[in-house]
Amino acid sequence: MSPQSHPTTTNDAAVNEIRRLIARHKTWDGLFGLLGIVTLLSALLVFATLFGQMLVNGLPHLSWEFFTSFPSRRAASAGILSAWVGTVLVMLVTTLVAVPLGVGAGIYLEEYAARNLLTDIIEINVTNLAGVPSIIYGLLALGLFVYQFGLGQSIAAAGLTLALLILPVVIVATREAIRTIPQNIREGAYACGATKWQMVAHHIIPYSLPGIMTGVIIGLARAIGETAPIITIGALTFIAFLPPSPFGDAEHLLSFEWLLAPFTVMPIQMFNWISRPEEAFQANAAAAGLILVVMTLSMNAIAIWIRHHFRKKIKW
Amino acid sequence: MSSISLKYPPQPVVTAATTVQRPVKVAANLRRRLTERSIETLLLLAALVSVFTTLAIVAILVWESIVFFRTVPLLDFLTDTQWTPLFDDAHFGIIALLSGTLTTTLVALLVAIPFGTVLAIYLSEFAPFRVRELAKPFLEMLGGVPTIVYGYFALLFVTPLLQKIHPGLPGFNMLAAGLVMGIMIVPYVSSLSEDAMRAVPMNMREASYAMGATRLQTALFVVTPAALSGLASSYILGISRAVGETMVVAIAAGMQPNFTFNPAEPAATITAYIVQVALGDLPHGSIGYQTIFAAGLTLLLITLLFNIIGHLLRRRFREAY
Amino acid sequence: MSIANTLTAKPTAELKARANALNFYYGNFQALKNIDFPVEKNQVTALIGPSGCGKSTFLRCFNRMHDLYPNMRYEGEILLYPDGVNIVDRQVDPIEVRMRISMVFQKPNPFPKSIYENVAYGLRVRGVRNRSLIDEKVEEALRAAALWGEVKDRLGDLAFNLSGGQQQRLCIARALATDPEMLLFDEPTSALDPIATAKIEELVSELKERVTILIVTHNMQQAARVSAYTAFMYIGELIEFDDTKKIFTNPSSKLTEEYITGRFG
Amino acid sequence: MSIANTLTAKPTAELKARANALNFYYGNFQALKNIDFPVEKNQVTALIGPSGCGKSTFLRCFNRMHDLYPNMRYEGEILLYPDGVNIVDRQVDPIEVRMRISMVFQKPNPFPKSIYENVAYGLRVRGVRNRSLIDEKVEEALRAAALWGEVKDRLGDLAFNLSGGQQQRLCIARALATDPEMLLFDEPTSALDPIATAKIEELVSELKERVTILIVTHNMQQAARVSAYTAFMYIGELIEFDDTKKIFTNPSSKLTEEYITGRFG
Amino acid sequence: HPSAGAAPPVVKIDGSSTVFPITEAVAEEFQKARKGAVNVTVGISGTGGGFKKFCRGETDIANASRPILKKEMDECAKAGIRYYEMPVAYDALTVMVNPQNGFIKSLTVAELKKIWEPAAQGRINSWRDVNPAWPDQKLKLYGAGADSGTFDYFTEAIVGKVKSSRGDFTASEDDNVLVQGISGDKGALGYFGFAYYIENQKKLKAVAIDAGKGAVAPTPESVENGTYQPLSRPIFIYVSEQSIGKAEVREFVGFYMKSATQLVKEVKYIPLPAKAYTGNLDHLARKKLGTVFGGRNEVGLTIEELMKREAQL
Ligand SMILES: Nc1ncnc2c1ncn2[C@@H]1O[C@H](COP(=O)(O)OP(=O)(O)OP(=O)(O)O)[C@@H](O)[C@H]1O
Ligand SMILES: Nc1ncnc2c1ncn2[C@@H]1O[C@H](COP(=O)(O)OP(=O)(O)OP(=O)(O)O)[C@@H](O)[C@H]1O
Ligand SMILES: [Mg+2]
Ligand SMILES: [Mg+2]
Repeated sequence: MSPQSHPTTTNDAAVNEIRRLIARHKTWDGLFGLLGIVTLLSALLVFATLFGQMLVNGLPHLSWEFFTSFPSRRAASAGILSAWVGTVLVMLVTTLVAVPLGVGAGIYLEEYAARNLLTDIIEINVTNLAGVPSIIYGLLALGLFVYQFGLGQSIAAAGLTLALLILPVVIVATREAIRTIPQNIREGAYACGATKWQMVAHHIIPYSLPGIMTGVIIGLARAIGETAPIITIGALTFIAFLPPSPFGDAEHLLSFEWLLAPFTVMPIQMFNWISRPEEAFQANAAAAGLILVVMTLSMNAIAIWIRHHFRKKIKW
Repeated sequence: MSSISLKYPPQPVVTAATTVQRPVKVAANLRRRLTERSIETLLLLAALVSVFTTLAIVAILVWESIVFFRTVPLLDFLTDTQWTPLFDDAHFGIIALLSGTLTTTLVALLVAIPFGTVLAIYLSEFAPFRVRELAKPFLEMLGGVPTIVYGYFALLFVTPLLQKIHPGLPGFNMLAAGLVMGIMIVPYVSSLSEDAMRAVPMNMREASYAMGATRLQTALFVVTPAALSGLASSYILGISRAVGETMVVAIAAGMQPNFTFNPAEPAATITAYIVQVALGDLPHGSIGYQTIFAAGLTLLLITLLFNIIGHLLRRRFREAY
Repeated sequence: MSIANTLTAKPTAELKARANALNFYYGNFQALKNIDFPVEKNQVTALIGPSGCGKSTFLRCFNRMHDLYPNMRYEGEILLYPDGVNIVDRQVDPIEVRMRISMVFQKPNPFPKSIYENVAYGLRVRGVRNRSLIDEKVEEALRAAALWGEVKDRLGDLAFNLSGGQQQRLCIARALATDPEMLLFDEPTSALDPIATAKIEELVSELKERVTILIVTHNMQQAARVSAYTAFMYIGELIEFDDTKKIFTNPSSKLTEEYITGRFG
Repeated sequence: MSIANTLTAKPTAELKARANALNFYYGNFQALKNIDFPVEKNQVTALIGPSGCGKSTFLRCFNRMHDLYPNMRYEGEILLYPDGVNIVDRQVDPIEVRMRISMVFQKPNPFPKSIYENVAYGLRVRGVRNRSLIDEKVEEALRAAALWGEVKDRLGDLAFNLSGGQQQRLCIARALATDPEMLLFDEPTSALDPIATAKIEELVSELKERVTILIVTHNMQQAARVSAYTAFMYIGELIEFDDTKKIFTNPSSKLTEEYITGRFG
Repeated sequence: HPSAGAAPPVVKIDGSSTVFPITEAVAEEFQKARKGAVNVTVGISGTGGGFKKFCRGETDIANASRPILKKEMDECAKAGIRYYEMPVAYDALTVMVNPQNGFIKSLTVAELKKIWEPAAQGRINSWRDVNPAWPDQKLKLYGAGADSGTFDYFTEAIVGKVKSSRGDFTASEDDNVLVQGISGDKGALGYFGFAYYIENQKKLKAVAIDAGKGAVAPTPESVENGTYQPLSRPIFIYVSEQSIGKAEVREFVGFYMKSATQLVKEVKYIPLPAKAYTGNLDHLARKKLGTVFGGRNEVGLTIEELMKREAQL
């Protein structure tokens, strides 16, 4: 059979009309696409400016000594040893507290909670806590951890404060990770005779782990740059010694003395230097800021990598 | 309906083996239930930590504010237009701080909402796969930069830039602070909005494209309305962040309680005031110091209000499709 | 595998479309293999075959739905008459194709808008502003989709409040409102109950008067009831194309026969 | 609607389970209406009916899957023999029921773990630690599911790397590993290709030697091929239950006949 | 270095950020001198925050940019904390204008008062409003946060009443932020610590202050010899009596007073006359407990007067 292509004039006219219409619509499409690209590029530009400035000011001051020296009144010999050690230890406490609490809460809300008033309250609470200004956490921690619990101005108090601060982030990340697990996996486990907790422990937790880790790291990246609440509970600004090592002597393999030790952290060190009169300290501050930004950025990058990597591996 | 005739005994003889098994099983079931119960309780406790945290925050703020409100009548607090609690001639008009908070938030939202939404639409509906995969993490990193860094960016970079355009602009102003805050919030808004838009089922998009719609038409007529609740809650999160942001305004907006809605003027926000006083030389327990709790309580109530609205919006529109 | 593929229609039959040596790839996976396929004007043509054989893939080539996703590739041609344009040609704008060929999906997918706005959507997309014209077209489309009586008093209601069958008819009305030349159905009744199914089948038979119809179904009896021609596909190939009656009573291919008689699928 | 429901099996036949006046509610919606239904031991019983008639709902009562969701209510009883326990009784622990009755789902749902761990899962849940016992059981189950030959050299591989048909057989192996008394299948082949389907059907026929089988299918020919008894359901009611041969050649109910002959569904 | 087991004793200090650089310098040198046998920590929680911890017995020493106030004295008394008050340096509040401002060389206290008093708000908006001879340049004010000791001191010294100030000025805790503001605003006038001026002389112009005896520019000499008035103020440390019982605290305080003259200079503050430091140690030896201010701020006090006064708890 032969294709009977006898284009009628009416059809042609209609098609031409359609083409004109499409051309007009596509112009708008193109314009919006352009707008999107421009917006994206301006974000890129802002970031480049921000980071470029820090790089120019801070990079010349970075050296090995900067990491291994204690703070000093002389800008040239001042370093961030106590600050970064403090930051690492505080983050350790934060992680150890926020992860079990946040993951537990996330699991409860997704897998256990019935739809009732209590769940609603918890849920509103979590979103609400995410919006509570960090300075208010500082006020809370001062009253609760420092005085009520008698933790003083210690690593433990700071770690707990920041743990509360990032708890909503961990909870939300956990819930989102859990939600991506298809229901048929749960049913498969139950059909094998698993109890609820077995199902959760064998399936929900392992499969949502990448998502949870992502959330935790993003939370920590936020906590690491927090200044206000830590100042409120009384982080120190000059401290030229390190907390006791967590690895104790022969008798006690692990020592927990460091938990109650005084400390300082990176943003406070940076803040202190920024507000010093001497010009030379400004360069120190820029260097510390640069390290802080690199720290948060690399944490974010790790989180993104984890998400990307595992998303590719597990496809439901 | 006729009942079914059966050729089988409804209850076949119960064998000995099964009767023996029962008590053992009962014990096992009981143990299992107990473990399950205790685990559930533990998890519930973990979930309740957030509630306890809020309660503790409220308790501390209210407790400390009581001292304050014993001296300052609530009416003055709400109606006075001056905030000079630390001055000899003390005024306690929270409005002066609220106006600053509101103005910076508004400026920030004027940046964050359009830019965030455009970015979200672009990334979810327009961008090639590659661009989206690269842009999203990049934007998230932009949201991860410590806020002090943004504060100095506003003061040392944005303000001078604005002064070139408008020479009369003071060195501290809400405009620069708000703009930078807006930039800071863009990633939150765009990321959450994009998630919401991507959650719109593909079949909805296919239906639109099948009608001959262009990308923009599909995005504006179908995807955006369907994702509205998600967009709204991302905006509300943006508002909460703007209202609660401390360092940027503290550094760049000029710590001057000022009852004005003109973004070109310096002003103080609630958060900026709290950090300022929390670190200052005031004797603790004095009325001046207690103001930060009253201000904090106000701030908490505002964010609470927005968050509840956000929650209701989400609930109201959830799973419209 | 030998392909029995003859269009045994009357010699006067006019073609609406024709696929020539059509290949389609999802990335590296070839989902359609060298398909030759005629669509007669103002007739219902049915596509049957086991799950995953490529029915939907083929159908979606007709309105370039695949263009929405990355890494997809067409080869060969689908000519649309009377003008004989190759609608899978890269040069041809998919939007133009979609404006001429509408589609109804497996799961009813109304927009979260009012009933009225759902039907009017295609017109709005085309930039029609004239309210009374839209009113008229909406009513006409809803009548054609046998839904007018049920919804005329609540055109402002959200489409989600309709039953599944009504939603599907709404989607048909939406597709009809813009006077398409061809209508594609992808298992339009598989999510519906028997009564709704019967209604839609009836509708399909009526609609062929005004529009050429291509329908995918896994219900062989449905194909037998509504279509004039039936094509049987298997793993990306077109195994047999013939008069529906012939396919169901005396298929040429062994595979077709096995499928028809339920040996697999 | 008159129910023709006679189990015309040999008088010696033994029952494995029996539903008596079973009702089931999703909230206020009654999805099963007064179902009386026998399951003969070591036989395959098929459930057919149009989409949404309640086949899955009924099947899922047998291992209390509905208990996972809120606002669901059972009424009546399903007795499981030989002990005659009412498995839908609130007092009966659903986990106990699920340990005795396994289920295979429509879409293969292997866990994102190794092949070995998927099959071993039921044993792990029961607290079995003995490695060699697990090894043995896993091999036995994989053999019974006709999968051993294909996977024995890559038991450590992720289950996702198997093809759809293999995944479904893996799920069957997983269900078999714990020696269940009954096996429930919910359209186990609807997502599979013809060859995989044939394999699974063969498997079902073999498995009935060791376990009682209840299977939901929308492919009537499949029901005809694999089952000894067939039940036809419609909008929550059991319309007809009988020998498969009888149902497909001489159904008592008009509705059954219409469905069988493809007038709807 | 710290031996395994017993951790070295710690001297805990907290308080004002103004005093911080001095105490930090002393702490650094002290730790070096003791080769790590004693550790010192210094925090910044403001004078108020410092006293709060001090009066709870949590710290050994409080850094203070103003004298202890009545409320804090009561707190300490309630907790049984007794203390020594030791001035350690001068902080000269410096009044600054933009370097492009050509018409201001010096200002009288009266002019400053006219600018800063509460009544000025809304009325004094341009330089001409202060003095008709000056141009109609918009007046932009910068100053210390109302929560700071600097603010208290400046208001008392200039306006005559503590905390009495107009409200429409830009306040900041971070003096660098003020530097930024003043150097960017042609009509700017502001005040903050001397150290920041020294570091930013190119961006700022210091104004000489005329308190009736002729204009005096802020210099280390004019502050030390007492002619830069009324804006030079002493800053303090407060040492707990209980803590002084501990050898390491006593040693630290001794070291502080001995090295102050040099270290204070190094961090750009102005040291007190040498006899003030020995006087502090003398008070310690004579157990002269308490404050000489009676719970109030005072301005224009010379260091000699201060040392001679009776202390009270
Ligand atoms: N997006 C995709 N990417 C890759 N492969 C795909 C994609 N969509 C479909 N396929 C594959 O293409 C083949 C044909 O799929 P198609 O959906 O056309 O089948 P179908 O005949 O419509 O089946 P069904 O009756 O189940 O709808 C299948 O093997 C399927 O796995
Ligand atoms: N979770 C649920 N909540 C409320 N109603 C439900 C739910 N699941 C199923 N139903 C309803 O119960 C009825 C029976 O559903 P069921 O899934 O058992 O049908 P089915 O016979 O298995 O259909 P199919 O062949 O499509 O799988 C349907 O009307 C369905 O809409
Ligand atoms: Mg399909
Ligand atoms: Mg089903």
